[in-house]
Amino acid sequence: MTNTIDTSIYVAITEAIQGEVRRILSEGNVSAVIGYAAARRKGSAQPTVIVQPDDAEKLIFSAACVNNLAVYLTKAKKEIPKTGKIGIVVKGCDLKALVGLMGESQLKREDLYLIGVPCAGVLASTAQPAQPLTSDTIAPKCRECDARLPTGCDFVPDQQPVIPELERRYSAEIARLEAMPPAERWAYWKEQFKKCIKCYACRQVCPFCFCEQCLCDRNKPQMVETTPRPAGNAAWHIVRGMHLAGRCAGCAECERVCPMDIPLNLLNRKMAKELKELYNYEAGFEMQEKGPLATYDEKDDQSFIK
Amino acid sequence: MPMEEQMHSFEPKIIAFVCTWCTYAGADLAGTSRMQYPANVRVLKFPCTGRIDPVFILKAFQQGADGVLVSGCHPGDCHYIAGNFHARRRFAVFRKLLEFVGVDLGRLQFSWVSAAEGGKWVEMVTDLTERVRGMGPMRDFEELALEEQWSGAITTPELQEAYDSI
Amino acid sequence: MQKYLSQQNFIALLSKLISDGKRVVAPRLDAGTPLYGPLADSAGIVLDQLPRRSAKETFFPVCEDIMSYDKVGQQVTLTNVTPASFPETILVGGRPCDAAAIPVLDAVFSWDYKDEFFLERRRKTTIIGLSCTQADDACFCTAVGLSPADHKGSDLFLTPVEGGGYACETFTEKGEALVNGNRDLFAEPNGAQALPPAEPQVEKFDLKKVKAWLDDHFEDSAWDGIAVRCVGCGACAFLCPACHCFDIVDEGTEKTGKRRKCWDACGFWKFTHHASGHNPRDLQPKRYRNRIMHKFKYYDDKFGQTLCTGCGRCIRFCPVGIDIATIVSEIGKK
Amino acid sequence: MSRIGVFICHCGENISRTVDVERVAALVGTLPGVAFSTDYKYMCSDPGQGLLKKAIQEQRLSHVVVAACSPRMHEKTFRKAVESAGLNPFLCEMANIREHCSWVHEDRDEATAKAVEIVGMMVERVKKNRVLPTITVPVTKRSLVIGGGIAGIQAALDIADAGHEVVLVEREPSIGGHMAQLSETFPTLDCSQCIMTPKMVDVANHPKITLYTYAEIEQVEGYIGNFQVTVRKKARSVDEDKCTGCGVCMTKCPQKKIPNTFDRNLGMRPAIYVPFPQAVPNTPVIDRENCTKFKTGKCGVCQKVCGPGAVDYEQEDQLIVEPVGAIVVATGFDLYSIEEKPKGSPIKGYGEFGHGKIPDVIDGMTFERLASASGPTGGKILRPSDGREPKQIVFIQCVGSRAREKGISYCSKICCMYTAKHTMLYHHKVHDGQAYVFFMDARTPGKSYDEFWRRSIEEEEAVYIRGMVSRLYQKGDKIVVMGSDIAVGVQVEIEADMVVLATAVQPQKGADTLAQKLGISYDKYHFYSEAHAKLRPVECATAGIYLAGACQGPKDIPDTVSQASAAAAKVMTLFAKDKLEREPIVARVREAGCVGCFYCQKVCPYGAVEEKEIRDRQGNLVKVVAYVNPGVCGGCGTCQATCPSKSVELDGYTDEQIVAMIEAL
Amino acid sequence: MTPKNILKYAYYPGCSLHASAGEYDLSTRELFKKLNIGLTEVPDWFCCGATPAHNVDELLSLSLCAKNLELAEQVDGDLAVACAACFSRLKTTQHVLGENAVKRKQVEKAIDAPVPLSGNVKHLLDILARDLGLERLEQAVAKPLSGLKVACYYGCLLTRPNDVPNLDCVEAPTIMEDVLKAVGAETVAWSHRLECCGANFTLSRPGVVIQLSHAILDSAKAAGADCIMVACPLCHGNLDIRQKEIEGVYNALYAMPVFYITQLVGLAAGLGADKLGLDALIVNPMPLLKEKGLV
Repeated sequence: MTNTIDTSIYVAITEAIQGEVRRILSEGNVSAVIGYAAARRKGSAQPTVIVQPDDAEKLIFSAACVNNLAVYLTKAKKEIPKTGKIGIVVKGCDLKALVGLMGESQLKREDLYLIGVPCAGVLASTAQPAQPLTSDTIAPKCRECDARLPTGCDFVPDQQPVIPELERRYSAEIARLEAMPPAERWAYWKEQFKKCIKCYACRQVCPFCFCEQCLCDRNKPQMVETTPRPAGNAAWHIVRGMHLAGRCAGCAECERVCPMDIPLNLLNRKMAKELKELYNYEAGFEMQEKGPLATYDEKDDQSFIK
Repeated sequence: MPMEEQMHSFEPKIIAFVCTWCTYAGADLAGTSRMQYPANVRVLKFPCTGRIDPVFILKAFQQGADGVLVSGCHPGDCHYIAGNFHARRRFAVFRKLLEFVGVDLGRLQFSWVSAAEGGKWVEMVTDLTERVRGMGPMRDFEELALEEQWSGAITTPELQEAYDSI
Repeated sequence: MQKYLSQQNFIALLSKLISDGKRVVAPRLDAGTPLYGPLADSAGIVLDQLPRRSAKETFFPVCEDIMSYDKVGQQVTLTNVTPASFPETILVGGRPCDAAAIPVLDAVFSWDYKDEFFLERRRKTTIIGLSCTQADDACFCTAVGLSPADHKGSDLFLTPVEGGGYACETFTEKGEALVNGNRDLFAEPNGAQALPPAEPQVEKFDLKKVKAWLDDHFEDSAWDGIAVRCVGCGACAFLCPACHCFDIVDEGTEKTGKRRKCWDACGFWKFTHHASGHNPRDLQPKRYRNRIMHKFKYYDDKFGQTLCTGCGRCIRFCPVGIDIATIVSEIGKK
Repeated sequence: MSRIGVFICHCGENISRTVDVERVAALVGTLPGVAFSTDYKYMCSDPGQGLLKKAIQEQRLSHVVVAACSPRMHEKTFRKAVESAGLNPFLCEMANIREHCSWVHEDRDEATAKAVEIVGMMVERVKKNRVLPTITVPVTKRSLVIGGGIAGIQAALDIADAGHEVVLVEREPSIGGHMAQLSETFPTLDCSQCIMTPKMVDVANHPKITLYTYAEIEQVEGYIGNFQVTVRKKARSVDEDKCTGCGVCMTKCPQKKIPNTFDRNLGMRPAIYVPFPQAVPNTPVIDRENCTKFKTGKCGVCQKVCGPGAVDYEQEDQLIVEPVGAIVVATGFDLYSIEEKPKGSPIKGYGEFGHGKIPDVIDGMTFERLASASGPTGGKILRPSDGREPKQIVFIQCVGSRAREKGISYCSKICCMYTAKHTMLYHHKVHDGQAYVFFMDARTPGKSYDEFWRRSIEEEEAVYIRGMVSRLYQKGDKIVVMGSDIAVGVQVEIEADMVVLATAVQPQKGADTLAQKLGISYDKYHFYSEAHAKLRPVECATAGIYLAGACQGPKDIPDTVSQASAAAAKVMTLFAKDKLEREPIVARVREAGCVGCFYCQKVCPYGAVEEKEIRDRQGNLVKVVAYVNPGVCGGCGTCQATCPSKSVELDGYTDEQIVAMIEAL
Repeated sequence: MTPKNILKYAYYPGCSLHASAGEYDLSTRELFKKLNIGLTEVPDWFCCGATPAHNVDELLSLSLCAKNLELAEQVDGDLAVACAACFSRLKTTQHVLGENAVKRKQVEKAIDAPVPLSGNVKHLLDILARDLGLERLEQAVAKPLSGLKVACYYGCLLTRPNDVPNLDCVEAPTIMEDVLKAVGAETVAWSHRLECCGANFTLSRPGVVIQLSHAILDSAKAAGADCIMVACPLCHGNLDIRQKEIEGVYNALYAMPVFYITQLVGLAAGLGADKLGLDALIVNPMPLLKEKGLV
């Protein structure tokens, strides 16, 4: 049964954000602020970069503010004039990515002004921007969210999101796949990967895909086929899954933006699950100087090694 | 021909990624002590298991390997202090990923074989070869490689033949 | 010629074509996603949602082999793919915005160089278009001078009518041939009222003014503002019915391999990246500018046509909500 | 297009018996890129190598593959041959068709087929091989020795005697270390001072040795052959050049009630002092914490009585930068204390032994001072509490050592021997006294060690009780020792006058911070880790840094001295050449691709990865990328496997080479 | 989660407290009532296996405690334990099962429930000295035990083995002394605080007990103690019940009352002899207490 999720606090949050951004821009603490603005389509929102205090009123926060803006601080950063400290609006899940990026020397905390958003959830990619947030239209990642109240930010509107208990779809789906015999799992992923057209939306929105030259774009040697054929597609998604292991904090942007509906976040969540079980590691909560695959313990499990 | 014979006549391709200090030396020892093992294995020498990129394993399967063996120094014996420790974590995670996309981990073996363990090398290679022989050819990646996006697919006789051949 | 085709006969027609060994390409669910693809059986057709990818891949595949090489000793053998081997195809349920793009593409693929891979498929394909009765706020075909009931590009065009079934009209020999080949399934028009076509809300662009502005604003700070959000993926170009940039790559080993032609997108950093390492479109704004310029200026300059049919896919699936309709109408107002 | 030459070796019959070498040569000859292929009975023989060189020149070969035995056998041989023929040695690869093929397979067809594939793989690989120039690093032929104990002294003297400058840095006001505190040494019982002090004097007088006492390492930069070391010379408050060492200041100092740490606080010393009479340098230092002048501003006696006017209250710490090419770490050990340890400390104290609060329960080093002729009691064994001579003395072994529950699981190695020595010294000095020893095992490996131990029992009448002590407690002026004798299976109680604990050997305090400055690794006890437990026991994983003595693990004097000389020898080997040459199998960063995530730095076992700033022509920072120092890189390639964008490549094992091999299958 | 100042616990008395050590149970309940510390007896608890079980069958002894721990989960609050043996066994079980997954699985199979390893098992001493805190204990004193010289006796189980009970320093604990000082008593420094009293040999080999307990009484006496304080029914049995016998064997005279910690603290808190079951002690404490003006 469908129950609606209370997003009334987003109004207050929007005001709070506007006020704070107006302040920090006019006081010159930051040179630009990355946030969300309303877009043409009914109820839709889009990332925006504000430099004028007066433009602060353009900023909003709503259930349609799905993007993880952290991406604009890595790859796209080069194109946002790096004139100084940058303000950024972050949900708890986005913040995890920032934390990871700091651990990987991509960002410095002191270069950022973090405007945290208490979040009751955002819309799934399958929903229309105008739809209300309900237990059906909420994004899968929000169902298992453990960071609704961002911590360690410079500013967080004083609001408490109320969240109904929702069943965790990823965990369930992973369990379902794990239960299959290998051949069946292979068939499942084959069908999914066949659809892929290598538009690289997954890569381009991922805060952790910050490589300037992706391994999968290289042809000397050609590690994975670059053409959008099933073979190359599978290789690409496997390699990406491995590269994100221990880094991905589950913003699920890759999955949201995939125009072919490939459940990419399943791979990432699976990796996260394994790392938790193997090394009790969870990405994104505190800044780690070394990720789980950049370090080791002499007593690590080696039951799989003869 | 009957499955039975087919299995028997099937000679699996085994690729071994080994570190030069322990396992490669161990394999040399197996040679100098004239131990015998199946001729299916092809050895790729690395300075250290730490150098072995998971992508190589993927690549090996894509290039038609039926089984992959990754082997290096026992913990603590690494010539480069900690390369094998890093490798251990990397592979612990990577195998889980492969398993999750549906690769049968029976085809992927990890082991520690020291320069003194010629016997263990033989055992590892023999076990994996025979196990994979039992499992039959690794068709997954081969089939995948022949798959096309429907729009690009052209069903020429040769192609059909190639497809049927596996 | 005008006819009436009942829903039942429509399905029957598909079944017949399939059993005749034709490749019937129509919207169907592919692992849950609506995509054009060859129908295994007529029941699989899905007409209530706009396919995620446009119909262009029927003629211009995501990826296709064009040549293969094999090395033995010092001896190298090259084998070309012959377009002749392409199958006879019926493209069913092509939306006006998809169908209309095909004749637009004819221009570029049969210009100075004749791309046999495209043209051969074109020759061998009959397009059955289908008028739209619903639109969402991303649709804007009307803004670029088309309409939900536009038969441009269709050999045979279907319009849903009151009480089910379709009013159909042929516009080419291919279309007529198809009808004549299956007379028993087509009835005479029954005068049933056509269902009202969809009404996209975006107001009509002034394409002249848009082009005029583009003509003398190659360099303009506006581009930075427009593309600041763009993260450089290829979703827009790959879903677009009219984008047709492609890349040619050799894939394989020292001994054997294939030369392949596959979709490319101006959003990618590798797009027009020279061997020297230099890239004339080195920044995202320059790449996005190329997208707009190509659609509303270059293509017009060369072929007098607009390279956008207003299907709205790039708006719906842009990861960062870039809205070409807004951008173009703003340009039109400058 | 490459012109590869392939040479198939018969190895007498070792290969040709099971592998059809002619056939292999013929088949391989048809591989793309192969310009020449042949087979020969013994490729490694002179004529074989001759054939190779001739072919390279006549056939204008660009690369070479020798299919023969294991590269571990003859790679160097053939690469040399190739080099002498004018090709870069790294353009030659070996295909192992003996150990990995002919010797391990019987079926001739199978073996031949396999050999063809093995060679095929190497052919594809060698195509991707690059010309690699040998890497050379300049070497500064000066050495730093950290620690002025016997290890540091020995290493310094050896290196200096070889004619190289040495900078010796000691934390304390005098060199000598723990050995200077000892009374007599096992197994020969010669007096420690007598054999130690001459060496100390040699150091002081050696023209090649610069000695910094009362000094510590502030910072270490650079890498093998090229270190920049900053030494902090703490303010001594006495001018070393002016001071004549007459000692008047010490005798006149009014503040004489400061516990003498050198004597384990058994005696007292003034505020201006030398740690012990034979100190080197014999220059006093003012202990500013306890000096009245520094505490109250009044006094100043020492300055007044100092003839040469050497006393200088204004003196400040000095920072001295020393360029060196090699570093010997000889920071030695410290002793475990049974006192109560702070909560949460992995090391725990001994409550059952009174947490160090029972005055007549002392440790081995204190006993050394008591037994030392130059010690606080002039060599008499007397109880700290009342100065009486102990008639019943109990020695307890393995206090802290081999005691996992106390936080230390290792054996301290020297205690068995020095306790045996203690029983002897005690028996020599207290003829009517009785010594008991509680021990777990007696570990006496070493030249004439066991004989020594037996002597303590058979001639010196020490009673050895195999068993642990559960508890000590003061009862009147006695100490009751409750233990068990597991040999007999009874509980024993001894009322002793004095108890001596053989406490565990631990690394010096601050060993970890020094290690971090040096960039060397250490174990959980903070003992420094050697590069390889068996094959590189005196080298650190960090190139150019060597270990001597107990800082690496518990050691007795002979072991310490031999390791010190070994370390010195390693330093001399390094200094024997003007430039350090090393195989060019090192990682290199592709700066264009590097995004500076520094995963490579995080996994590098050698600390070879540095940060490098890329700036444009205007000098604006473009990005920070990784830089691999070829002098330090060990060549494991872990960095490359870890690098997400593959922007660091290990020469000789590049992705291209490896992928080429995989694709050759 | 209960606020810090309101203390409540699940209470595991253990067999002895329902039998030979009834006075320990009584005084505990009364003292805690007095101090406003909630105690809810664990429903349906049973024997922890004490010292014999684990010498016979490890799995059994672990399972017994595991089951009790699981039962305790039903009651809100940490688990309060009075008997040193029960305390030691419960702690050991948590420790062993925490370290050894295999045994844990076996045990969970045996008791058919997950073992709550996180649940806090606390000895009364811990509760008085730390949870309640010495300050609040002092405030609760109605009648300071001034002038009473007490030998605090820990026995073997309270602090040992290393890293398991983590009650206090294994070899030199002070927690008992701390508590007694807080209630105004004087504690003597003596040697045999942690020696073994012979424990359950009291039944099988009394000779051992006589010898060991004698040493304990002896050194307490030598240190000038008026009485001994214990926190373990077994120790109490050996030192109190067997005291006469020991005096006989060694022909000595101790007349050394042996109190349970809760009795002495209770006394200080102003509880009457009847509420502390002082009459149940074999060595009559009354003369001593009268002499010190404590009753």
